[in-house]
Amino acid sequence: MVLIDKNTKVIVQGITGHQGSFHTGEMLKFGTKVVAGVAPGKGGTKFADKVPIVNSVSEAMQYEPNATMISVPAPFVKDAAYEAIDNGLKIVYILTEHVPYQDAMEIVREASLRGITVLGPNGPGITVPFESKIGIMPNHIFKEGDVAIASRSGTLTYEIVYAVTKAGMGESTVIGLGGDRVVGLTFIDVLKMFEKDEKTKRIVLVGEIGGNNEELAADYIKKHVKKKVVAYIAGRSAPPGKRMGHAGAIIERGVGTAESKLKAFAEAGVKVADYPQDIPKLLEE
Amino acid sequence: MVLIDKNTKVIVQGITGHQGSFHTGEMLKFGTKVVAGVAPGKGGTKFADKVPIVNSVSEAMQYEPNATMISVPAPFVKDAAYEAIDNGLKIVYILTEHVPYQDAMEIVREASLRGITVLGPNGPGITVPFESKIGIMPNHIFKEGDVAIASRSGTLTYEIVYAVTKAGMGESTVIGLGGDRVVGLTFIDVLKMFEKDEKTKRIVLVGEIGGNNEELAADYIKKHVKKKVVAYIAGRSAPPGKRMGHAGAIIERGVGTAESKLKAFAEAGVKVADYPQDIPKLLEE
Amino acid sequence: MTLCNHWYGGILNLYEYMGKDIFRQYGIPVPNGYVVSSVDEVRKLTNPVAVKSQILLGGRGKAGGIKFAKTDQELKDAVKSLLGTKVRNLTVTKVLIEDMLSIKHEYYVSIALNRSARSPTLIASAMGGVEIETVPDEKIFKRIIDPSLGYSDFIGREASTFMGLSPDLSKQFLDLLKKLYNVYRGEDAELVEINPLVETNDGKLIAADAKVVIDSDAMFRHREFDIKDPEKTPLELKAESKGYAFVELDGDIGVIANGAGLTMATLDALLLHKGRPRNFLDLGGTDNVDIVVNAFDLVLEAKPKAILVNIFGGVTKCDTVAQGIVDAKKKFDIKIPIVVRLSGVHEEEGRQILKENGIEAFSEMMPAIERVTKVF
Amino acid sequence: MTLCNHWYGGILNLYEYMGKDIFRQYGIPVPNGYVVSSVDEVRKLTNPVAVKSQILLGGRGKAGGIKFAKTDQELKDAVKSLLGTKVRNLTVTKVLIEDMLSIKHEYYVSIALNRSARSPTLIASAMGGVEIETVPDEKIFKRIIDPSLGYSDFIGREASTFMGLSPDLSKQFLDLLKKLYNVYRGEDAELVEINPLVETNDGKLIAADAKVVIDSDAMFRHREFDIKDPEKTPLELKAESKGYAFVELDGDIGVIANGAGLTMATLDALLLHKGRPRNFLDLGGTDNVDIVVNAFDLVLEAKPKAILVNIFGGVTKCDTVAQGIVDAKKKFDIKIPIVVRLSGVHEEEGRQILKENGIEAFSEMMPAIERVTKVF
Repeated sequence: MVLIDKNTKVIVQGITGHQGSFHTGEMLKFGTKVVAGVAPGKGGTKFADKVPIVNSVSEAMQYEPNATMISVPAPFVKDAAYEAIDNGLKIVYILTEHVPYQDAMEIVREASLRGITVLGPNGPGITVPFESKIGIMPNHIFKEGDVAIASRSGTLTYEIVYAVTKAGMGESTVIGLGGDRVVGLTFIDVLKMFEKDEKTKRIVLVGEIGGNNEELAADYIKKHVKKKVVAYIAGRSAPPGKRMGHAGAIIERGVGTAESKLKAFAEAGVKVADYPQDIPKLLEE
Repeated sequence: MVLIDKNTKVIVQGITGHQGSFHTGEMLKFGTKVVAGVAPGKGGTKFADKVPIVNSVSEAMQYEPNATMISVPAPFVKDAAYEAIDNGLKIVYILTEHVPYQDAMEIVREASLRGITVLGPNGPGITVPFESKIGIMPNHIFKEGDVAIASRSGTLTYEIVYAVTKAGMGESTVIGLGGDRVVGLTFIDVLKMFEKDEKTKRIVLVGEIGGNNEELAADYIKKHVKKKVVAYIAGRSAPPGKRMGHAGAIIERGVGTAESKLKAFAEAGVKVADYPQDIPKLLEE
Repeated sequence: MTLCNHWYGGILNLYEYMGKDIFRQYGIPVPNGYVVSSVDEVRKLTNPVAVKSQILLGGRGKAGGIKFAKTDQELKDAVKSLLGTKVRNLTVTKVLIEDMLSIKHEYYVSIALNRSARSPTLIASAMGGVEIETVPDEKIFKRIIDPSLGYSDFIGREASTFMGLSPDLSKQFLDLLKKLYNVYRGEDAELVEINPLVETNDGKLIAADAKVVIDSDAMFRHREFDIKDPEKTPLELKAESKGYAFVELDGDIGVIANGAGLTMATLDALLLHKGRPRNFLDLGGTDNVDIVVNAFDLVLEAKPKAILVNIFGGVTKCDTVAQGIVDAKKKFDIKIPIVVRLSGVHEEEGRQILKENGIEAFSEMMPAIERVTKVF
Repeated sequence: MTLCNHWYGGILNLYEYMGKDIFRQYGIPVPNGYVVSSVDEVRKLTNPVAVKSQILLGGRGKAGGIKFAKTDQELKDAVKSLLGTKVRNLTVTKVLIEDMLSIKHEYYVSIALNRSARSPTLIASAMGGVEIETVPDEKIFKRIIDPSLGYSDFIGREASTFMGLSPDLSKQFLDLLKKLYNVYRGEDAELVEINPLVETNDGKLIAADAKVVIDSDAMFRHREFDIKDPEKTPLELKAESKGYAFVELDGDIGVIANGAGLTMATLDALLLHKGRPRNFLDLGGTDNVDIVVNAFDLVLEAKPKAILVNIFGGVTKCDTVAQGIVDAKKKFDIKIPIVVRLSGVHEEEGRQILKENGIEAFSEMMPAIERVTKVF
């Protein structure tokens, strides 16, 4: 079990929004214990006739949640995250994209000082099939198994999860770190959790160009990880200096290139797939 | 051993000041391992021909300190404390008085988030006879023994320590919390440490009027402390609403009166001495 | 009266008009108004006004310190009648003339230090305009603000839900709270309080009063205020200006000791021995002959029948104190009995100095206490 | 050239004169100066001046973008010669006219995001005025600032000791750093950089240049700037204004996918199959037919020979995308081949819609990649 299991009680901040309500429905279908929704001014009503809606996280604490999904517009994310942190929730998942990076920087720092895990901003969340899901990964792509996947991407994660599932394997935990420049978890953080997790036998890292998250992870794997690790890196063909879609994929200051990441993984004995669909093959080798 | 022992390595921020240099000398005489002094712009010189002086805490880290004594003027205390916190020192003792309470509030909060202990501001520090001393308590009043003393006062602490020593007993640890409204430790914090400490058999709390530190401690003692606890409370004769010397001794909002503290201790079975000199008698009963 | 009715030395209680100046600066809405110290400064009336004595004690309204005026003549009369008068023993030297508000509802809000939480606390209530102590607990919203996270809107939303504010008022209230927290932090306040916070008939939130109490330890980074604590005696104000922690009491034994705790313990012990202290004076943590001499100067001004000096030497060394006592005795030609107790650092040297100058010194506190209660 | 020479979409690079306006506002000393967009706005000369083209690329000096003037005629000539010219392909529309500084020494200082530390980093050097990349590592001071503690003077003292500043310069430097950190935080900057930070002959520190790069995600709490990224093509700028993450490439296959990672993976796969993508276009995490239609509009403007749509449905549902494709094909009368891959949420429904409209859809990515590389 990594971070969440079937006993994890989740609240949704922004449950009445377009995204919030859709994904709350999907989480409930997956089996996630969504114990309350927060929507200021709408307290007293219910979501889907069963999940109580309250005005604040503080009110929601009566349902003893330990995690939150934040799906509020970017300008309000810092306030919502601080509300979750101040109330002592242990997992804070931020769905929202376009959060100012300095807000993310403060949220991540304040959370880490209190032993709180931040997922995102701008990531797909976490799924432990079929214990619990916090986030927006499609329900139907999972199968229970021994492959742990950590990714900096959203849809690309689904692509790889689905490929693993269709190849007859299954997943122990899938974590989306978030696509922004500043997010709560690094590959090293999740490698530590995966290495300890009894259910996980094999690990997939889905990286991107930009930053040095992959290089640091490769170094860590060499020294500390005994389980099999394979990887995929998106953006290998990107021309230097062209930003691909979100800020996480900048090639900055000459580090963070696909070449440097491929080299680091090669040195750590981590095979890197050419296509997302090749991941299952590498896992079975 | 509580907080410090003979292996504790101490630096002094503001070692070249009047107070800093005097008390560094006294600490060295006591046997404290003072490994470096910090005085911006004076790096490269030595204190008393033996303690290296450096320009910053960061430079001082080469001597592997785990504690600091801060003796800089009040306007510079926050900066000095943040420097110590940022460098990961585990004990931050602030000698200085008249530190703005909001600075203290921030220092204490940031330290506690990082598992760092703050002593003071405006307190006499900590002494573990004859392992180590960080602070300004006079060297000659101590004797090794089994009495742990925690106090909100300065000189009154010495008075009681000396009385204990002269009565033929001795001290395991003496901690001055600090006399300001906002200080790093509460009586409950030190009671936890004293209760765990093997050397400590008996505990003295030296309180003052103002705040509810004593009341909370009494409640905690009732529930969790098995060792003998006795107390003294200064300011029992103070007319309500008259501030006695420092901000820690305000009677505010009707709580924190001597009566409420005496009542709380009585309920917890903690005997309170009429005179500081009566403490040894109560300890021996 | 406010939540915090006891603030002493080390704390600066601002006049309402000063508090409102600060509020204005931080964007908190306050009534239009101006302050005068003479009737000549009164401007022509355009709206009905409130005329408010600027004094530092609560209960001003009940004591007749607030008047109202609808004509120029009424205004001048009100200003004349208030200036120079005494409200609860304090002379009014300034009055604040403000547009009257059309009051729909009165709220209460404050941010103050919570000592045990070592954090600021937000306090708010829909029952404002009265002494907050009279409001039942279940009508008061209280919430600790984590100093590391600071104030954030979610706290204001909790308060606003508790108080039952309409969406529009809630929006104004959240904006005001953010600014009030900025005042609290930006001005190193002990307390910022608005009581009443008025909802006007046209739905605006306006700070009808302003109580701002500043931490005087933080004065080095703020403007200076010329304010005397109205609860201090002239001698206490004099001592404060010289940097001593000094409180006048009603007895006849002058007391000089070092450390607030030890000084309090000395007074406690005196009283248990039927001795009556004339004052509290803490020498503080310095080691300087002049500080001792000047302490005697202050204590003598209170005309005690004897003086007790109780020193446990640490930072303050006994020989320094002894030298100060000897110098003071000569300088002020002291005839009343001086009883001295010296213990700690350099106590032998100290007692030797005193002995050479014919002053007896004890090494223990209790015998000194006993002696001084029997010396006259 | 600066430490950060690659900043793209989502980031706003301010002109020097804008950066200096911000510096001035925060109390950071900058040279006296003003900006003109025509020679008529030039004022009478009082001091020798530098005349600086306002463009967003480095290496301006070397490229002839900075001139100097000591007389009114020289000034007018300089302004005339710079305005409207191209410096490294960028047309100069504004020039900054500034008093020349008497330079004793040039330093470097910046605060920028350190991604791996998830914190700001202070960078400083006594070797300023040159490209910071050319300064040896051991001459560069680098230090992470804990976002929870913020900037504090001890960090500045470390830098100042490292740089060997005199006590007087150090004092000015510490004051400047505090303000520079305020700019960094207060303006939601990605980077604030002063290069050179000039020590004048009379011992003053002055920011001779100003580079401020803002996080465009934080624009909602800041003033608007009208700046176009000089490295973007007209089509990329158009896409940006419509809210798409879009990059032009030099191939012939238009690409529409969802999610930055999957879109990159699609381009990577195309290239490994010898297909040449014409663009990067990420639909983002929305579920809206119009967004798909408008994406086709953009891609068609780049005149590709075929279009590949690669969707893994999650937030974005496959049937929505299918409907968008059908609508776009009709609306723009698309004749070139469209190859679609739909997988995930509502993929059956999506493929059904496409089938009904005569468009074939794959459920796997690799066959779609293979097909599109062979379709023309």
